[in-house]
Amino acid sequence: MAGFDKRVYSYEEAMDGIESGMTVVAGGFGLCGIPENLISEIKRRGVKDLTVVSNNCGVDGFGLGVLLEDRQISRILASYVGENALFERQMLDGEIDVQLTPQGTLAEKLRAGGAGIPAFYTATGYGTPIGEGKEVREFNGRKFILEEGLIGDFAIVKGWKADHYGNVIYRKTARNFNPMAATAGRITVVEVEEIVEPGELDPDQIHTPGIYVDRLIQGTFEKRIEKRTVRES
Amino acid sequence: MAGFDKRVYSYEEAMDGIESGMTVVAGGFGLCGIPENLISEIKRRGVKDLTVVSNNCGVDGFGLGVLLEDRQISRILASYVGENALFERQMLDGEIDVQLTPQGTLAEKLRAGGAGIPAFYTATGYGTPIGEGKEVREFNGRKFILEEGLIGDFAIVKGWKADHYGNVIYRKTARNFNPMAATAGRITVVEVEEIVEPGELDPDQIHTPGIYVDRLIQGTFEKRIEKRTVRES
Amino acid sequence: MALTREQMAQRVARELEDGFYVNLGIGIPTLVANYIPEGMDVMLQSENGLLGMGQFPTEDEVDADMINAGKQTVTSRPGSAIFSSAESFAMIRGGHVDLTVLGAFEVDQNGNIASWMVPGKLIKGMGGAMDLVAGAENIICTMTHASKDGTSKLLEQCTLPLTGAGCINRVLTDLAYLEIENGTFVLKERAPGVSVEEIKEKTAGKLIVPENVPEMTFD
Amino acid sequence: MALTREQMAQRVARELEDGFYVNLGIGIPTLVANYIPEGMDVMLQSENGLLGMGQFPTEDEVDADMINAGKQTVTSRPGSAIFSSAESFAMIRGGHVDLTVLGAFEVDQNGNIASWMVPGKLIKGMGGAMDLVAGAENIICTMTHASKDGTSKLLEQCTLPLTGAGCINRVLTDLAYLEIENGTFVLKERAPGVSVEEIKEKTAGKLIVPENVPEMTFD
Repeated sequence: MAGFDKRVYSYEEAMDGIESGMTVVAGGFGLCGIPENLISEIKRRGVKDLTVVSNNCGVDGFGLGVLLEDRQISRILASYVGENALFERQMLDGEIDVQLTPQGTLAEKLRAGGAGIPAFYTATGYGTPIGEGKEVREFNGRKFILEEGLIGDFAIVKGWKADHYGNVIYRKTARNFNPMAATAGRITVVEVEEIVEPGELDPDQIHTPGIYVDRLIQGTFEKRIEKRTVRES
Repeated sequence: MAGFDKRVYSYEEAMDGIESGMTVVAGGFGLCGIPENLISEIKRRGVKDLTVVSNNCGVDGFGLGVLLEDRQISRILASYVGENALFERQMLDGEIDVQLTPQGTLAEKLRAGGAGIPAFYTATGYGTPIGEGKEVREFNGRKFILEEGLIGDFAIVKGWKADHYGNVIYRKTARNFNPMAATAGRITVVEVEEIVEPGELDPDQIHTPGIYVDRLIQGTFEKRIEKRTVRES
Repeated sequence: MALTREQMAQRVARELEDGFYVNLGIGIPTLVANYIPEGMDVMLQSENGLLGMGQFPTEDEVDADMINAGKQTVTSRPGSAIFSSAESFAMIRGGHVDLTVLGAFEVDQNGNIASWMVPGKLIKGMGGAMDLVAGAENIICTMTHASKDGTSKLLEQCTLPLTGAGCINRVLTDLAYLEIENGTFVLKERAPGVSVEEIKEKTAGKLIVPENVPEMTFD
Repeated sequence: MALTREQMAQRVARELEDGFYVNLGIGIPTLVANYIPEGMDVMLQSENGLLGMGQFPTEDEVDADMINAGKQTVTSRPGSAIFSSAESFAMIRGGHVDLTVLGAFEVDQNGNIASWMVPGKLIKGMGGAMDLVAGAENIICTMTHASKDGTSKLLEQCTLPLTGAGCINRVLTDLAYLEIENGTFVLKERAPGVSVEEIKEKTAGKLIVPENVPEMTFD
């Protein structure tokens, strides 16, 4: 890897250095825009005791759900953890510590972590169980709670297109948490559907500038759909 | 103006409602990407005692500098106010209250204001005159100061292209402070070089979603260059 | 007669205004989209990162990269914008969404809302609900007025863990439309054929009943 | 002989590494771009919102919408990215920039830097300097070692208002390259023909002089 060429050519190389006990930030919302193959590589490696930061935890047998099968996750920050029977059982059995975090607060914690903001105030969660134990402060007559920024040892991200330098573009609502996740990893790994030459992407239209990206890999994706809802044509 | 059609057809209409004593947030960096014509309209209206939030204050006779001629600005938050003799005189004479704010903190104050975050911690300015009187707090062994979010009565923004709905795209480094300014006005007015039909802009490539935009006007721009620096071809 | 789910959605839709950016929660709120008055344009925000949500896709249009906050496949309308979840909640938290409609388990006379958790039952998470109630100035709760055994859901004080404190001022139930003002429910409209008496009986929180409580009408 | 501005830039350039994202301040730091070693690729960040700054434009390429943080017209290199100032300072504040080079009026043995304000003189503002020094792990200050009258700028304690506290660990002056460790300057290299004595004399802050202080060499 010379200069700014972030490409790697195997998933093994892409996740090199991940260890048990680490914190992994994952992009995706439901099964949309998830780094499928990076998750599979984490499963293959069998690392344990992971803290996972992700809006959801996949479904049984797909997405982050596959990491539950071998009990690789011991702690998760997420806003919604339904749609996953195995998860529910591990949560009820106390095998997983779940820190439910409002979706917007989760997004902002990652954005703040990546942006060097150690903490911010938000009205979200004030007066609810989420606000318990957190500092409350009034601004302009309204109450807010203090939430801290967050970064992970690894961030795993799914993009659509990228150039060698790791400038990434996302496609449609598969963007979701991916841009913030990309900023919030000590090592950020991005998998994309297509890698193009530097200069092919319009500089005005980059969603994640390459400075955030450490490794880049081109993969193929199943893109499973969680709730296929259609209308009559 | 029906539905989501944000277009107005005169600068008078664009700045309707601006009054003396208001706070105006302006996009632009130096003379690049500044809402030239919206500024001219503020000058034409002769409103006074404005608080201006902008990275810079234009130059003599152009950009926000024109508002100095009739002493329309009484207070300014900016990171850099050189390049402007009239400004310097008014500042030294105490006619303008200048609150110097680090550039990144200024950008983040606007982003926070628009995003409903009343305050955030940053290391920028800790231990300097900027940190004086501000709350200091330690996170992970490092010291940070508390900075508050900011919104204005009006935000004036310069975009490149927009659709009727106010979805805006910026061009090159004329983007700068404009996207944050757009989120941080009670009334946000955007002037652009071209207005296109809804559907013509790629939804994945919108820089400022129309929800932030109240009024939209198509204008022509001088785009004065502050420091023309060229190499031999 | 208590309102049907469709009638509830229809009544909520009357609170829409032309040019409103609206976030509709799962369930009855979603149905509101079917009752947008003709000639009125409303833009739907989906908190995963879409402004300008369209219809469900046809079989041919289905795209795994295009879903709504309920994880259903969707389309976008012309003039839509797509963005990150951080940007989406910046809009929500920053008060840029004009109206939010969401369901609830309980609402109380101080505008508190409980909608995400029943202790002892499995907790699936609050998703974006806490951000939505904290961010919008303008929220309508839709819910049944009382549970099947007659227990009121419009309370003096919520019994379930809150989703947000002091943030609700409009409630549409199957029996009535109410507003919350100064620590009390105010009965504004009643469902066709539902008596003020029944509403009083099924409202545990403090309730002001004006002299004249019009009946809702539906075509 | 004290280093010329060009030699200072040349020496700083030796701190670059292949694949570094670098922010160069105005003045001598800007010149560093001219000395990037062959075969090495460095990406320049401009804090107004550009990653991958290119050369100055030719007369034909001049574009009012394309400037750097010094407000000069610039170009971008292939593979550049353009973004908002909030995003730009997210990069900076978040520590994603590998190296920042900037000028200073004074630096002290505790890593404090003063570079933006001389009381009594007109204050033009700090621009992005406070964010840059607070955000980068890796900063090199370039400055003359002493003022023309011989007053040291490497102090026990800065006398001018600070730009940042405890954030500098490398200083390149026209006389020497020094590092700051545990509250003291450590002399690492001296300019060709400049004696350790002269450096000692012109350094007001605590200075450790190792046994062997190599002379810089220039082609």
